[in-house]
Amino acid sequence: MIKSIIESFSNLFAKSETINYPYEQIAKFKNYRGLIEYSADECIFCYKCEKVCPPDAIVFKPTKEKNRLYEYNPNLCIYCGECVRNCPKEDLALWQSEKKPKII
Amino acid sequence: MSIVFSFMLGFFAPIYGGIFYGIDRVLKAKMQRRKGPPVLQPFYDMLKLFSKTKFIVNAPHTIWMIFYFLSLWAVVFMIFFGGNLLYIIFGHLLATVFFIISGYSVNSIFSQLGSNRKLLSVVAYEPILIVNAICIYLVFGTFEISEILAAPNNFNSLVFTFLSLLFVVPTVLKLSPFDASKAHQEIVGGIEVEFGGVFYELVYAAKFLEMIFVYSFIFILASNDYIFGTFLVVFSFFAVALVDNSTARIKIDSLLKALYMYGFGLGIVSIFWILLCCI
Amino acid sequence: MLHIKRFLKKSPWVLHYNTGSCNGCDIEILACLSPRYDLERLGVLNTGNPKQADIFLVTGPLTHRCHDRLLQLYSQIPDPKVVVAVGSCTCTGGVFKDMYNVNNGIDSLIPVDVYVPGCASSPELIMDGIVKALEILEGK
Amino acid sequence: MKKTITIPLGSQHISLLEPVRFNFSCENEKITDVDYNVGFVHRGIEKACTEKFEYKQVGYVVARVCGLCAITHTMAYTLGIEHILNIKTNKKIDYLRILMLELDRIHSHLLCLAHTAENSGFEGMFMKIMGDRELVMDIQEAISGNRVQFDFVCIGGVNRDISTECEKLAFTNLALLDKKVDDLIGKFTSNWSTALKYKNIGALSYDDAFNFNALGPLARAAGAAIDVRAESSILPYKEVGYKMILGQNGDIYDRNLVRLKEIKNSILMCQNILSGLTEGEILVKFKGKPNGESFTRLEAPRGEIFYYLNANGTNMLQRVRIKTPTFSQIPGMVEIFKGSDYADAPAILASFDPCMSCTAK
Repeated sequence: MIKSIIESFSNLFAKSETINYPYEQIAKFKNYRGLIEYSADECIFCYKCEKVCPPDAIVFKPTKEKNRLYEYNPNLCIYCGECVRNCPKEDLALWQSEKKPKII
Repeated sequence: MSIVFSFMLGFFAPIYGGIFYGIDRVLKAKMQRRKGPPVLQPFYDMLKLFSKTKFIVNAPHTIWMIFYFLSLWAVVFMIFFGGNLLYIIFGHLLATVFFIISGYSVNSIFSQLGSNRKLLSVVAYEPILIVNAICIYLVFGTFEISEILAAPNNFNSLVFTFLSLLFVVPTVLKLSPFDASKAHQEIVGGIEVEFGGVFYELVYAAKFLEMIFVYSFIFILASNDYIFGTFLVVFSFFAVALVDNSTARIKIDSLLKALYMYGFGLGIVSIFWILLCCI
Repeated sequence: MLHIKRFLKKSPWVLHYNTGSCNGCDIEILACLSPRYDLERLGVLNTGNPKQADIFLVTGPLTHRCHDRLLQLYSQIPDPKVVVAVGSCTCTGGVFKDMYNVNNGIDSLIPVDVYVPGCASSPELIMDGIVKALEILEGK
Repeated sequence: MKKTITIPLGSQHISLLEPVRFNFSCENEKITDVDYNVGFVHRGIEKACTEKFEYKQVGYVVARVCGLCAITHTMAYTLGIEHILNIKTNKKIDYLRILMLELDRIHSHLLCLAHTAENSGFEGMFMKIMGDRELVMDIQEAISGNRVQFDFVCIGGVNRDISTECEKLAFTNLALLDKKVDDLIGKFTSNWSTALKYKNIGALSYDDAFNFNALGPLARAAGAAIDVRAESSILPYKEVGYKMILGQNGDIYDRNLVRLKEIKNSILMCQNILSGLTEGEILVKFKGKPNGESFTRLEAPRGEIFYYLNANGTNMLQRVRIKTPTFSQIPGMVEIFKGSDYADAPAILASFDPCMSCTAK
């Protein structure tokens, strides 16, 4: 008990560990697993990412044109990065950014 | 002290009590290496609770609680008007009993358990308060606070009274290690569990009044030396916060044991010490 | 006239209920209260009591068994209140989508104000969600 | 006058992280009987693993059985499927896997200690441990890119290599944490109020540990040497400096100490692994579809985890059976609750480190 009391007392004069988050940013580590991003120009439409995604967050919607339309639901995504690892053109067509998903 | 001044002190007790509570929270956060809420946080909480929907479980439950708040406020008024120490102790006891009855009047098991425990803790700390009141009487020859505050400083003979009062403070304020009657993680706040909205606000404000009640006991130990009295209050405020931050909650039977052994024991020692000092 | 309502924003008390999540988001909510993130800065208190809560943090994809409890807790919170769905599975079902005991997110049962994605949502995201919830609370 | 009262704990309670319901029948706050209800979290993962997901995806799905021991679930599944597919992994992959497992154990144990402290009303200790825990969380985030759900292990290897920066960060943070754990041991052993709250409370005897099938730190605190890490050689634990840690009395106090000492042992293992990492591939290529069955045992932070997999040569598995440690600890838990005070119940419950989402799946 004495040890804890001494530590509590010395903590009064120590700097707090708190990050004042909404007003000041938290430093993130490299390769943070954030939003999945997509570029339609580079995509070769192999649909591997759609096939491999566990929660079906990536869906290619059928359209009247030749290529289907990429649709991604960040609220369904589990950010495992499996789609990116399976993409034949990783980092060009599909990549895991370090952005935070948007809150709605 | 003029009557108007005393009245103002009593009337605004919930407000500056709130500031004490806010300081307490910030202090605790600092001890845990956090930033902590702003000092005015208790007032934000109170004002927020005003705008919430009112929920009443049953009428007696709320009415007893309002009685509790009002009688507690009356006790605080009595302190500032320099009333009789015994009246104040029994007035506070009456208020607590109202609160306990309010806890028993609902069917929630947590509320009833909280009442049980609160009753036991009252049984634990009330004798200590009375013994300490006797000690104060032995030293100053009076129970009237106004006369005690005018008497010359005689803290040397009240050292043990002060120590034994330090055991009462966390019990009344429901702070760790003697917070079994609140026990947020076991019985979700005990008696407080069924209150919501404006009515919880009164329970919340009652905490500030309780704070004023116990710390005024410590303040009067220094009699006419007001600066020393303030020092005693600040010291015990720190000590209680430190101990609160570095102990776990003990069970209600350990609480009874600890309070009777150390708190009451120190009270008895104090009586002998005063008699020794008189000789 | 004092605008009491604007103080709603300054003292949000939180109630947390798990409707079948993997504990990932729950421990991140605990981590939010820790010294590093310290939600109490914003006035947040973790009350375990629906009658004194303002913000309802729900995690999990809503299993059938948790149905009634969620509804009970929701109806016990006095108005104004805000529901925050923490984690992907709470928003839409996530990986648990279309499993036989799961209702695909809590918005099938109670109205949700803020959706916080992420699996598991980091404390940063949860804090963003609560800040957003405060804005909504002020307007209610 | 009614003699016994029933006190419900759950399914929503401040001291619970997850929905589980206990009904304590009490006489004067002394628990005489316990009724429990654990199925609130049942989602049907085992069924979905065989019907909805292909065998390559299952690893990511079973991680979501439980967020606390996520890596262990994926790990056990991966080891099982690798056994069926006959994949041999190299030393580097094994080491990286153990590293992540042990980091997970550290953070899970620290969380359990913090939760026990919080449930016994020790807020200062809770904040202290949660503050220290961020050191491990940082390492985890740096290595895997996420704080809780790592998704680090995949069939045939691991998803990410560890960079030199991560290594540096891990070394500094682990050294810091080692000191803090020493400090914590001192604080836990020399506090009057925690001694009242933890010593001889919720004790499980050595015999009962076997009778009630206790696992993990719960059994080890009672002195029973039950640890998969020592028994199986599926991962090279002996090379990296594993040591069995045993308690004596099996009460909350001993459980806390066993956890703290295990954290120290895990830190040592992590440091050994990081200094002994060799160069090598992190992913082994494989072909074919799984056909056959496998049994895997692995030590999760809470005890032994067991996976049975059955595949029939298609993309879908035929059967996935998960047995988790908390499931077999429930009888022991109920036995301990009987005869103790209700005031101790939350602390006892937290000291078991129950994981209901594991149990109900």
